[in-house]
Amino acid sequence: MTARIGVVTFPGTLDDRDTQRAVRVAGAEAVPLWHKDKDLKQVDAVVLPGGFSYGDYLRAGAISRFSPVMESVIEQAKAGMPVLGICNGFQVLTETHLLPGAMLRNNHLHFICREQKLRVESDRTAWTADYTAGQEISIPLKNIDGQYTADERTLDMLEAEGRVAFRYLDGNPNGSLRDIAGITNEAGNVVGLMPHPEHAVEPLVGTGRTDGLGFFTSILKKLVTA
Amino acid sequence: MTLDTVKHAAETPDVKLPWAELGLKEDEYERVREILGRRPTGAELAMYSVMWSEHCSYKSSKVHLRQFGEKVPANDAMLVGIGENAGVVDVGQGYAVTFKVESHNHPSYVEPYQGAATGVGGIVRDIIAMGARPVAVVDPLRMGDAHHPDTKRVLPGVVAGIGGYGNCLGLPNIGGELVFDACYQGNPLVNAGAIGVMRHEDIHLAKASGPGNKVILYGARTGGDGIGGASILASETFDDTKPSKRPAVQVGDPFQEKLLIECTLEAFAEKLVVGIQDLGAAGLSCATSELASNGSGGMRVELDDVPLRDSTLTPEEILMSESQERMCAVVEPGKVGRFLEICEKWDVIATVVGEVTDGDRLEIFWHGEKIVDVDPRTVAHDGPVYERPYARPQWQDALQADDANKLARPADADELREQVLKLVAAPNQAAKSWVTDQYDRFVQGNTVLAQPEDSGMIRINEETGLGVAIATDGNGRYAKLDPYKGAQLALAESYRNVAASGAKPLAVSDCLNFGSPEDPDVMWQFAEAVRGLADGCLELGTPVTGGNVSLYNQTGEAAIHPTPVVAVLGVIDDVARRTPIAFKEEGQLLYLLGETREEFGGSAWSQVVHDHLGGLPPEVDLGREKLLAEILISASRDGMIDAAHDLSDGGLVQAVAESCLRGGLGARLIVPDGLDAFTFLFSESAGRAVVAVPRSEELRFTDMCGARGLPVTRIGVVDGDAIEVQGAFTLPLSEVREAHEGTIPGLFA
Amino acid sequence: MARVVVDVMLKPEILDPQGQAVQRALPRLGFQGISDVRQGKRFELEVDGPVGDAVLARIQEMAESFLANTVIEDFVVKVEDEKAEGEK
Amino acid sequence: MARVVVDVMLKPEILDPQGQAVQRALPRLGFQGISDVRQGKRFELEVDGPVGDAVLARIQEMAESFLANTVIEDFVVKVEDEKAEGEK
Ligand SMILES: Nc1ncnc2c1ncn2[C@@H]1O[C@H](COP(=O)(O)OP(=O)(O)O)[C@@H](O)[C@H]1O
Ligand SMILES: [Mg+2]
Repeated sequence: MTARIGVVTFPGTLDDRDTQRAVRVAGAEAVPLWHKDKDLKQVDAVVLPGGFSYGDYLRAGAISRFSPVMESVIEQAKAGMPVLGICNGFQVLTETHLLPGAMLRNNHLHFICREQKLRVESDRTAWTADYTAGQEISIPLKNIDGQYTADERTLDMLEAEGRVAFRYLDGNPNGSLRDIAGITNEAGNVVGLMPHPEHAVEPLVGTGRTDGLGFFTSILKKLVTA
Repeated sequence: MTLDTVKHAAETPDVKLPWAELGLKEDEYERVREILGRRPTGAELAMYSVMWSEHCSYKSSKVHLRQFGEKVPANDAMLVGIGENAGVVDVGQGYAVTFKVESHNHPSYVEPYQGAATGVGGIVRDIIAMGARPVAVVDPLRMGDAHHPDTKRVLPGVVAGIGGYGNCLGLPNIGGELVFDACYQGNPLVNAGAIGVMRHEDIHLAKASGPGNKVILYGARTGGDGIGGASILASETFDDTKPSKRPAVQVGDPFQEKLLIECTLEAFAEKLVVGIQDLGAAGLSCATSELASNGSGGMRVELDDVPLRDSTLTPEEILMSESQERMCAVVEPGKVGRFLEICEKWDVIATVVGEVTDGDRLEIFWHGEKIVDVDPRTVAHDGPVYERPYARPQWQDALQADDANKLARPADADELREQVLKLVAAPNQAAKSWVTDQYDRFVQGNTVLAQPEDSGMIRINEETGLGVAIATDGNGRYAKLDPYKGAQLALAESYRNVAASGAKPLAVSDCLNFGSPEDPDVMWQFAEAVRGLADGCLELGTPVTGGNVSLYNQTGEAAIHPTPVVAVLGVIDDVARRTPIAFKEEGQLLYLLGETREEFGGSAWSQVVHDHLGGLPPEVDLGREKLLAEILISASRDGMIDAAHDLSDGGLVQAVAESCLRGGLGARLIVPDGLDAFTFLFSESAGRAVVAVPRSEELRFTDMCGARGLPVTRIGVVDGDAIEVQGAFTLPLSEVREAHEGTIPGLFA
Repeated sequence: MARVVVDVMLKPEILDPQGQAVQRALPRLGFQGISDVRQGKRFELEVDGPVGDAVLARIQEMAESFLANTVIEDFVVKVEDEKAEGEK
Repeated sequence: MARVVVDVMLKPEILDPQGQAVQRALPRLGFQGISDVRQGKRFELEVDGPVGDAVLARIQEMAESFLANTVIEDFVVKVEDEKAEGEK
């Protein structure tokens, strides 16, 4: 038996096919989900992939958040289903308030695409169990609205509860507060991050590293052994 | 205001039309009257004037471009050649690839962000129109002086626009160029290329056949974009009171285009489309007349059914509007329902605006009246053809006589070292990552190589590893010294880049950027460049599959350097054997392939150190290029080399510096017998590459080169953290990096 | 037909990278004496029919839940006085 | 200290993809009766000292040459009446 992992496509989603590939490379079954469809097709987990849903025209993630599929995702996420938001997906998760904080334009105001070193701060989430806390990984980063912000109280709470899941290393690429690259909810089932693990699962393409594969093997193991 | 119907036009032969304001010459207007046997209606005049413009009709360049069709090399890869939206080549395993380069020069000067953005949008629609999924873009750019204040306005805007549009579309940017030269100051060149992939059976063409089939316009609503000319027509002749406030600049909507891609591909997959055309220059005028003239019958269009963004548009304006993100499909009546359903699924507005008829006329109606009744071929294909006069410029001899080989060379090793640093830090040779880091190169998850590699490479089949590579090049300085050779050097460099990364060069697309064709000097440059490129393609066996011409790139009397930008597409059977440029293993041996001569005409060294342009460009030996490519590909196939980098502007030292920085390792170089250090480092002789060979492969590799007759010289070893030229100087890599990587951010960040 | 304007600005305590970039550029362009710049968004909504209290309340709600992200942004809703326009 | 606001909007004849995206989303979110949405930028400038005609002229110039791209955008400069604020 393998796990069924849903990958949502909004209009303007770009990394849905890559994310499906990453899910397959890890050995799970990728199930395409459509934004207009409330039906989650009985998947065991959902990934909200990167891209520019609705062109990011109002604010990144602001319009997609109201889609029918998100109604179900929000409901299921609250009930404990693992959800991973990558880049635009992370932005959608903050817009829905499944994760706290918000994303601002990068402090240098440019789109930035580069290989980015991160420290995995938490291995207690559904998506990071295959890493060890403190492990350094390197995966692509590519966005223009990637500056994570939240008020001090929220930041302190995230730190105190061990919910900062990833931190930028070797230089903060966009001004994110406390070098935060990704966070998790309290239960550890909902995780969002700006960099792109799905672009780092095969040695031949992208940066040539496979440091991102752990996200997908983590969830697969969790679901299969559950 | 009376509607200028066909009937009205026939009854009022003496009405004066603003043909001159619309850019037609008197004889061209007479020709229109002759074709129609009456005066044209305003709408007809609008159509003829845009379709017979230089941009759409190629009236100055056509007589020369014919050579690309005449000098076609025997190459069975070509599936669709010149004349369609983009050429298509067979890359094996049932896959076909389409690619093309286009210019958006002038709009990008006026409004850098939107001009460049809509340039990307336009070229991508050409690719979709062939039936392909776009998989990558490239952006060859030429800017004015790097230190000029206006360059600070134009370049950042252009880069943000290309990134803003391409990133949002989800197309990895895998290559391009950035060259600065004062000659481009008022005329920056923003060329954009795109590649698409499809199965052979999915190739689509721009033709409307099958009477009764429906013509569907889909995508963005039509607004008043880019119709300056038509507004004149509307206001001066037909309605003086109307304000002609029409935007000269188009704003792109990449999100809309992304939806357009997805819904078009879905319609293709369900085999719903008989013919398809994108709407670019000349908008509906172009789409309807081209679709109709390439098909079997005629076409009838109801202009009232075109969804508008601005309800005050006149029919002339609707026909000429260049609103972005629109496509036109021909669909059998029984499949229209499904086609519209797919558009709705993607929230794309789609409207049946006409149908294919069994006649041979293109008839367009407005408020029930016929306002266009033409033979579509006369609009789309029978435009004027000019034999513009051309002659070798009087200054050409003096320019060539001003020999760069006689320029003062570095007096000692210290000066040599200094000039090396100066060269790698010069804006044209400096690292371009400040630009390329603003482009997504990872999206779609198939990028094997991207900047700063020799070519961009994309995997197209995950199972077999089949991939394609693309490189674009064009050295305007060489072309200025000798446009025939300059064009061939552009071709050779692009070809060499593709081969250096391990792919087999297959076909060519080009974007020919020149000054005014009305200047015989420029026309000569153009004629020479086309002849050079056509001859070169014939010899290399790589056909020209399509391209674009951009003329009038000049301010007053001053034309840009002739700038033929050549894109070469290659195929690689398994991307696992691609050859990167990075020197990554200490102890690997460095070999120089090809011959080094004293060739400094048009070189980067002559520009950077002496601000000089004169003499002759490097010699071209396409036979040698072919051999070099074969060796590079064999070496990649048999695992004999771990890195390869082609030599071009800046010469050997530039290439070695780039490979060292990319891999994070230094190199110890020995000046070969018979060469002085200066020539060794800076000469720009063509047909060369540097490779890194694992020690275990040394014999096998040199034997292969020897057996095939390619000169091969051992020049050093990968080692340490400095670039050391024995007996001359040592440059710590950190110093090279600072010089090379600091320049562009220093100027533009 | 009436026009309602919704102005959305980052909250004062949130760093505004765009406004800062503008402010930093001003002295270079020769503009002195501007001590702070904030950049926000302006939405112009064309409303069918009259803008009564109920309509305004709806727009307020729309601004709160959609046009602004109240985690980081404040907003102001105004019915535009058509005559006050046109300074430019 | 005074506040000057510069509103920058795309010219009416220019396509506004952002405004369109918002408008198209509204019915899905249950908001009816909005026939058009345009999205632009709002700059709030804090000016040191009083805003006399000379200062306003400078800001006008700044808006024209820098804050707005007059090829595609129009702008309006307003001195803000502090008291009219604070509806929210
Ligand atoms: N420099 C060139 N070299 C080869 N083919 C060219 C060149 N310029 C134009 N063409 C070809 O002429 C045809 C018409 O070009 P164009 O009108 O630019 O096409 P489109 O409108 O689809 O962009 C195309 O097939 C194009 O590839
Ligand atoms: Mg076309």
